[in-house]
Amino acid sequence: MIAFIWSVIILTLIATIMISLYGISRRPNLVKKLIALTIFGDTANLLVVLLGYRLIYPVAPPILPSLSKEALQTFVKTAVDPLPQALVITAVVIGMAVNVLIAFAIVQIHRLYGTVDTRELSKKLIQVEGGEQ
Amino acid sequence: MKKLIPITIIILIIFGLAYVMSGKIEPQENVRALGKFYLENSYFGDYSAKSPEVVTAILWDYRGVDTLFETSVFFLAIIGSLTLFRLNKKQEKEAKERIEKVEELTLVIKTVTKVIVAMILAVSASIALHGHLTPGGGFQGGSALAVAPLLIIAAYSKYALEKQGLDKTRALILRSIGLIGIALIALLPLTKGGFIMQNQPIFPWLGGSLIFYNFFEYLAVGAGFTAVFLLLAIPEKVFKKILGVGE
Amino acid sequence: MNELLFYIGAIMIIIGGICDLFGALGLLKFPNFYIRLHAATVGTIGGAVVPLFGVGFLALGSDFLGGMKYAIAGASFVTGIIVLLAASAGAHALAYAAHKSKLVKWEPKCDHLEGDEK
Amino acid sequence: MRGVISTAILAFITYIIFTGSAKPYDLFTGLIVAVGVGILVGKFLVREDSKALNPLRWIWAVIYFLKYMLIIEVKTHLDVMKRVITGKYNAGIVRVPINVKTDYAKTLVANSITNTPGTVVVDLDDKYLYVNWIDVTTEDPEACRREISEEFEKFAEKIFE
Repeated sequence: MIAFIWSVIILTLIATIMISLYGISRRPNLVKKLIALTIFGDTANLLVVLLGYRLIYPVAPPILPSLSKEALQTFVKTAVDPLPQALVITAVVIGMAVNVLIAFAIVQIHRLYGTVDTRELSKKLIQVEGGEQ
Repeated sequence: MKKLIPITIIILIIFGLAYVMSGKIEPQENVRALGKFYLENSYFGDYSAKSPEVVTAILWDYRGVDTLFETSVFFLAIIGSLTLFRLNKKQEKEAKERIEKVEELTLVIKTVTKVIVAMILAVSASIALHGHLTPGGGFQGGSALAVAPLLIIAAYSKYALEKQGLDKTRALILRSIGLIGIALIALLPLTKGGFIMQNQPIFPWLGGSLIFYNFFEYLAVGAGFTAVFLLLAIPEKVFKKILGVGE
Repeated sequence: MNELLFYIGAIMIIIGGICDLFGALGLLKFPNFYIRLHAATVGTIGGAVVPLFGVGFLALGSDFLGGMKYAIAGASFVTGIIVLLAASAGAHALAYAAHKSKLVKWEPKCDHLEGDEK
Repeated sequence: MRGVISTAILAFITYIIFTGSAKPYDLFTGLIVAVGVGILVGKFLVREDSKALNPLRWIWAVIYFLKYMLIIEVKTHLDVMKRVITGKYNAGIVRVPINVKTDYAKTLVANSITNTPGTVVVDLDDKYLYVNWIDVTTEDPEACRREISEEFEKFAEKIFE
């Protein structure tokens, strides 16, 4: 039963990644593309954190409860894996940086061309290039 | 109704595959060897980082150089955004002047904003300064801190914030102070024969120099976001006039 | 005492789930923005503030968390109070903006604000 | 230096509750942060320190909070849930006179009205609140006041005036 729930969670996350990939590639609106990209990043991070989880009871966060050698024994037996969490913090920060940059680019595109639809944008870009020649 | 069909198919596929898979995979019950090494060594072992919070220990000590470059990526992104919206001195002055009467929100929202800003400042400082004891740390605290100027921009206006002395230049100066602080503390262990970004037991009961990393990162992230928000808050009308794009 | 706190917290979280369900139903069922706003209030107060307080009580009643239980409880209480203050201001701002922009078409029984603005 | 002390106390209490421990380190950093927050935003928050530090007002605030969460919210939540099931509504925007004068008292009344499902404050000026009410039973301002905001105003006067 636990293995079943575990695989349902993993498969759900993979399905979410597929849906967000569809959103990135097939939606014409740039803002919707950005939203899909955010969902993609967050789901990937959740998947990585899930790999560090331990399916035991009780499970503890990776913080020493008290500063004694006896506490360390039970701590190592119950705590979750800290490495994926540390990596995910790095990934979250970099994902946020990328999002800020993309959001600024989209705002600037909207100010310059008045649209965020890729189809209309390509038409306008062709017009601009034609005007310069 | 039309949307329900693909959703049903996806759910059926997930449960079917999970039923097939469940006999074959083992749920994660043990930590990997590297994770166990970090858990055992973070405070007591031979390779101690002197921090009871294992994630922070990995972040600022074991894999400190990772974090250093992550911070630099983040600030390169902010610099990139500032470059996209670059204004020269005259244009910046123009953007700072009120063009017309700015419409502000109602009394209720303004009063609530005041109280919430005071609470958010306290909460974000708590998140940042306890990064070596509880989940959280510099980046999380800084993100929470950046909510305060964002709320003020939304409820009053960008001009109110600039009138009180927090404009883009000051925010960038604060950010630079934070970055320089991180760099100095990262180089400090080299003078004592350690490796770069090693945790120093300056104040042993505070988890060493972790608290300084967290504090400077808090300052840098909060101020960097504030600069970004101040740029985003320039009204579109003003910006179009500056860029020379037609109405 | 711990048991009592634990059960109070669990019941509050369940209440929060029920309120969220009703809020979502209301958002789907009601016809226009102003009436949907009332359903959204059910989702923010009953569906966010009450379960946050519930998490606080539940953490206070769970001994296996050790020293962390006060941190978890305190964080959820402070977050609950901030949400309690901010949610009402947010709903008010939405209603104010919608009425100002006159984008929503509806047939109210009476609209004194529009009469007074003219 | 008006408002620094009361804002610092608010920030200090928030800090300690959020941290969830009272070791010397927490108290020390909390004190520094609280004083910093007080100097930064204190002058915008509080007009009279003596009013903000009056314990009687705080007791009334606690009593009001308990009564609000336990009785008033429960009643209105049940009412709106019933409406979600039946789908009946009779909405409109009514004028409600308001008697309290200070900013905080007005905010408390308006927030209390908005936080109860079924009523949302749309706009306010010096004399009136404009309330979007899900079930308009009367259009007379005084009767509306009795239905919607009388109880909140009573407490707001005790707490903030």
